[in-house]
Amino acid sequence: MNIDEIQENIIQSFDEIEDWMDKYQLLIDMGNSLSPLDEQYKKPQHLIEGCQSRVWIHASYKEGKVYFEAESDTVIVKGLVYLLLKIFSGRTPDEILKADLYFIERIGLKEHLSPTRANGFTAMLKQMRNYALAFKLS
Amino acid sequence: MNIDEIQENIIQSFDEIEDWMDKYQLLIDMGNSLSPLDEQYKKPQHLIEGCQSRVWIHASYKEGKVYFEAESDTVIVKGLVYLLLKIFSGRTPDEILKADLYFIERIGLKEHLSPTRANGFTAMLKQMRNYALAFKLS
Amino acid sequence: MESKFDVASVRKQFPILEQKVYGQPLVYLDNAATTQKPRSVVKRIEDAYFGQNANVHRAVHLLSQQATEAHEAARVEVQHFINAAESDEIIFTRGTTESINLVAFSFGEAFCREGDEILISSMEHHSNIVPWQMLCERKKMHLKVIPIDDNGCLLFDEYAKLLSPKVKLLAITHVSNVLGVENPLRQMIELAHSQGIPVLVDGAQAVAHMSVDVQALDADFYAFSSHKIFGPTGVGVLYAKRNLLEQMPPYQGGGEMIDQVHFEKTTYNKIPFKFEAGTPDFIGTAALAEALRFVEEIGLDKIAEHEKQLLDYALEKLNQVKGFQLIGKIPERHAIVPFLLKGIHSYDVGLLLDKLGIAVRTGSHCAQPLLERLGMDTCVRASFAFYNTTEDIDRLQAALNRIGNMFN
Amino acid sequence: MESKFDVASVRKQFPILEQKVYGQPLVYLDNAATTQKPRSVVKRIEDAYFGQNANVHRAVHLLSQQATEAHEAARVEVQHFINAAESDEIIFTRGTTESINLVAFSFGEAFCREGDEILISSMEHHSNIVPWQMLCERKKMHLKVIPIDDNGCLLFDEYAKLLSPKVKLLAITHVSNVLGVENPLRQMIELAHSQGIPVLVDGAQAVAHMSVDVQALDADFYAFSSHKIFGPTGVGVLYAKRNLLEQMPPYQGGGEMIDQVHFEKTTYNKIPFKFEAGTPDFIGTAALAEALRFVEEIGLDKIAEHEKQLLDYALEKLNQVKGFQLIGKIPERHAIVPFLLKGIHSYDVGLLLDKLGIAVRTGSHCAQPLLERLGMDTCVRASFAFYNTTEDIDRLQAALNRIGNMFN
Ligand SMILES: Cc1ncc(COP(=O)(O)O)c(C=O)c1O
Ligand SMILES: Cc1ncc(COP(=O)(O)O)c(C=O)c1O
Repeated sequence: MNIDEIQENIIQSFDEIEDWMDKYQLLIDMGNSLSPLDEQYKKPQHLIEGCQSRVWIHASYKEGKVYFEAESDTVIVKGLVYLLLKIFSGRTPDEILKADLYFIERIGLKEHLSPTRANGFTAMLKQMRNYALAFKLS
Repeated sequence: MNIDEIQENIIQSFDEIEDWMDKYQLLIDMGNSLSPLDEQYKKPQHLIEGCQSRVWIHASYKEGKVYFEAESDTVIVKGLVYLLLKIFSGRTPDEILKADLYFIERIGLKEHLSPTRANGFTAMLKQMRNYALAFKLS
Repeated sequence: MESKFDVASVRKQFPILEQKVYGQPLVYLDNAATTQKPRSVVKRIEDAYFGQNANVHRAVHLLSQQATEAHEAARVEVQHFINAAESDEIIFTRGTTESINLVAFSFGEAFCREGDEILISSMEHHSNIVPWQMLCERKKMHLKVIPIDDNGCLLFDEYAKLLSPKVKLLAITHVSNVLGVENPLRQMIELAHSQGIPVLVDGAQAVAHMSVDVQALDADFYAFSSHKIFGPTGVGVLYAKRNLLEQMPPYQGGGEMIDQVHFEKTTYNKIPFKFEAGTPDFIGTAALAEALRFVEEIGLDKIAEHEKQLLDYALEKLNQVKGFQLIGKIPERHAIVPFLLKGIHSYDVGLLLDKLGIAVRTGSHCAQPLLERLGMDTCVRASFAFYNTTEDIDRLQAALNRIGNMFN
Repeated sequence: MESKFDVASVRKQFPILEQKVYGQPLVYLDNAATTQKPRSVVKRIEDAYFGQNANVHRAVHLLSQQATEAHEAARVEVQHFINAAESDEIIFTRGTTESINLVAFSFGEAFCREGDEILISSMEHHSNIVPWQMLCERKKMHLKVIPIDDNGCLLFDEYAKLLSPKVKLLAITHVSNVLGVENPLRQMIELAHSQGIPVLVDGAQAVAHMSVDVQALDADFYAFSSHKIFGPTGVGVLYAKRNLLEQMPPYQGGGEMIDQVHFEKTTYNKIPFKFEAGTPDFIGTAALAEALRFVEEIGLDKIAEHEKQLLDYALEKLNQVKGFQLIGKIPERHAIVPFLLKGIHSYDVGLLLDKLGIAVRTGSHCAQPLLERLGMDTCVRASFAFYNTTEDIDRLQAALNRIGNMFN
């Protein structure tokens, strides 16, 4: 599946849910299922600090593809991270850089994209793109 | 006439006039009829500076009575000064200190008593009382 | 709960409380961040703009006179509200933060030298920390911090030990914006004064909840924000004793704060104008006066009583929530419940409460050093105003129960 | 006079203009002091207080998000209004005065040393004089003043001569608040920049009357007040180039201007937040954005054209008044007519105009050094906005004729 197909998949699974709390329940479950980041990567250099929560992110580059691992201290952000990894991890830098991430808005979570720095999610997204760019140029 | 009788006189002459502009015409005429202050008294020590106009005031004490001379650079304030002198000049310190000056409000000019410092009128009034007090204690 | 005033009819004055959030009636429990406004305050703004809007202190025309009168009447209203000795001791600022910055600069210029100390406490809001740090950096001075115990209560003995001739000012909050704890200001101020040290009180979290008397407290400076006491944003108050204000140089220059301006030498206006450079927010001050009248009409005693009952009710109910951890065991708490839900990040709690129509605040509440001291990064804070009800608490309790279940 | 926009329908948006003063319909000609507000601005305030009032940048709940979005959208609106490169270069303050004080402090701390010079002109408002005097006093620097000719026009050659490596900043008004004269900013800024000197422009009297493009001007700082451009009181704007802002230390401390606060060391947030300590007037900024939209909808070109016609009409009519003395023969005048009536004190003129329902300003207009230079203590100033009409001028003319007759 390409990035947009995965996004459509995600949108569909959220669209099936009516109640806000149930959507968040799904996100929480996704967050809980995210495999923890290796302790060695929970270092300041991998940390993206929001005002209220943190995200750690680690990227590696193998055979032309970028692999991400990440974690957050809040479960809801972990859920978002889970979705992002599903979309981005294992993609080529070009795929990542060209991707238009519309799923967040479509599933009604665009508040997480607000420029206020409550959570580190927006900064993480930017950071993932930066990694992709760096690997591409390397 | 005592102070209150003079005030009543003044109020009456303004009450007879309906139009605001005619009231001010009367005040202007009074201002123009005020005899100029002797140049020797137009010194900084006699000056009361408002934000927009100035008042000079000089007081003397003879046989238990206070005599005021005063002038302003605006004719309307001069008109007010004219009325004040009519009321206060030639009175004993006690009369001045006890007087309740209600005529200004009654003739509809209370704006001139506002604490904003547009003209020096309020400060002058205070100054006249200070003179009276000083002479009384002297 | 029986309350001495009719909360239902009071709520009618706050149209925003009828709003729905994600389909749920709004429960607004973020009052320590900012309060909602009664109709009379907003009406005052509208009436002023459409009826007497003109620059103040400057012109002889009627609109300007009316605007000036309203602005100066607001000063007198504030004076009475906190029982200041004179209205000249009331300075209008943009908020608590600016009030404190004003003092940090002007008091600093007048009274502080290299090596001097400023004393604050561990539970201060950033607005009562950073201005002093900036002063200390500029003047090579030292910031000293009164420690607190594990519950968040100030250690009085430690405070006493920190006083010395080097201390030029004590800057202390009246009520903590995270814990709701009230500091023993009378004793603290008395002790500081006995050593000739003036005291600034950050009253941001006090004025809406208890009756404040600056003369009884003998505070030298008292700062608060209009927007936290049902007034408009953009307005704040600094009360300061005349004698200090007269010795302090102005903070900002321009507009009506001058007496005479010459390029060679400028002389300043008398207080309070010396400290009010530029066009003041004269519409905002008039609306603040309206807010204070609103509060006075209800009565701060009744407000305090209602909020005390709410608080007791809240603690009882919330303690029944699985994993509920109240922060700080404090004897005198005001209108604030700070807590954690065991095992759940406070960001997640706040976010889900929002989806259930309940507005609380999560995070470090602009008091990072306090949270650090208490061993946490963030917490959840529910904070009340007089328009909150026991139903609000019930909604909060139910929501927390539901949220708890989502994480297992 | 034919105007390109329908002034009658525009006036309907300003309820205050329907007011009577001493029984006469109000003629408001004190727009340089403050402007009146259209319905949409006041409605925005009401809607915000009753619909989305919560503290900004701080909470995860919906009201707070909406308030934050409105506040940040206002920043973008201001950015576009003056064509700044980025919205981060827009800082919200309380007004022009505070904007200038912010620069005087923070720029001063970053870039000024003993012996340096600040350059201003003879026609500055006190708000663009006193902050620099205070800086100069604090840092032992010198204030230099560009002279003007007898008409009030800046002497460009003298300006050029005053530039030197000692000059750290030129602070100059865009349009004089007394004379209405516009300074040749492009040439002045180009020359200053050629010597590496940054320029602050006091735009208080410009923004409501002409379209301003800070990038085209290449201004380093540009300051203006919301209340002078049909927006609410209590809000101002400081535009500044990113590169300067990043080098300048914060002005006030507290609230959201920090990154991390520790008692030992505090780090600051990025711009613009570094310069916005404390709860901003987020309702005011949203209302300012509404005012700017109102102005943009009419169009500054149309506004300027209408005001130019008004000005020409006014000069023609007023010159027919016995004893009318226009102050300053100026080629490019904006929306301001400063004058004297021969032999009559301007206070008397202003006071009597008020009784005839006409609001003008008299006095020294917070520009004492300018009036002194022009050889007077006070003058009368009639100042226009786009809602003024030729009938307003006719009323003014008739009133001045009548007043003149009262003094003979
Ligand atoms: C040219 C100029 N600069 C500065 C100011 C000060 O503006 P504010 O009082 O809104 O801070 C004014 C207005 O009074 C002005 O006309
Ligand atoms: C205790 C305390 N001090 C200061 C402030 C700052 O107030 P403002 O942001 O209105 O300036 C607040 C509110 O945020 C507060 O709670």
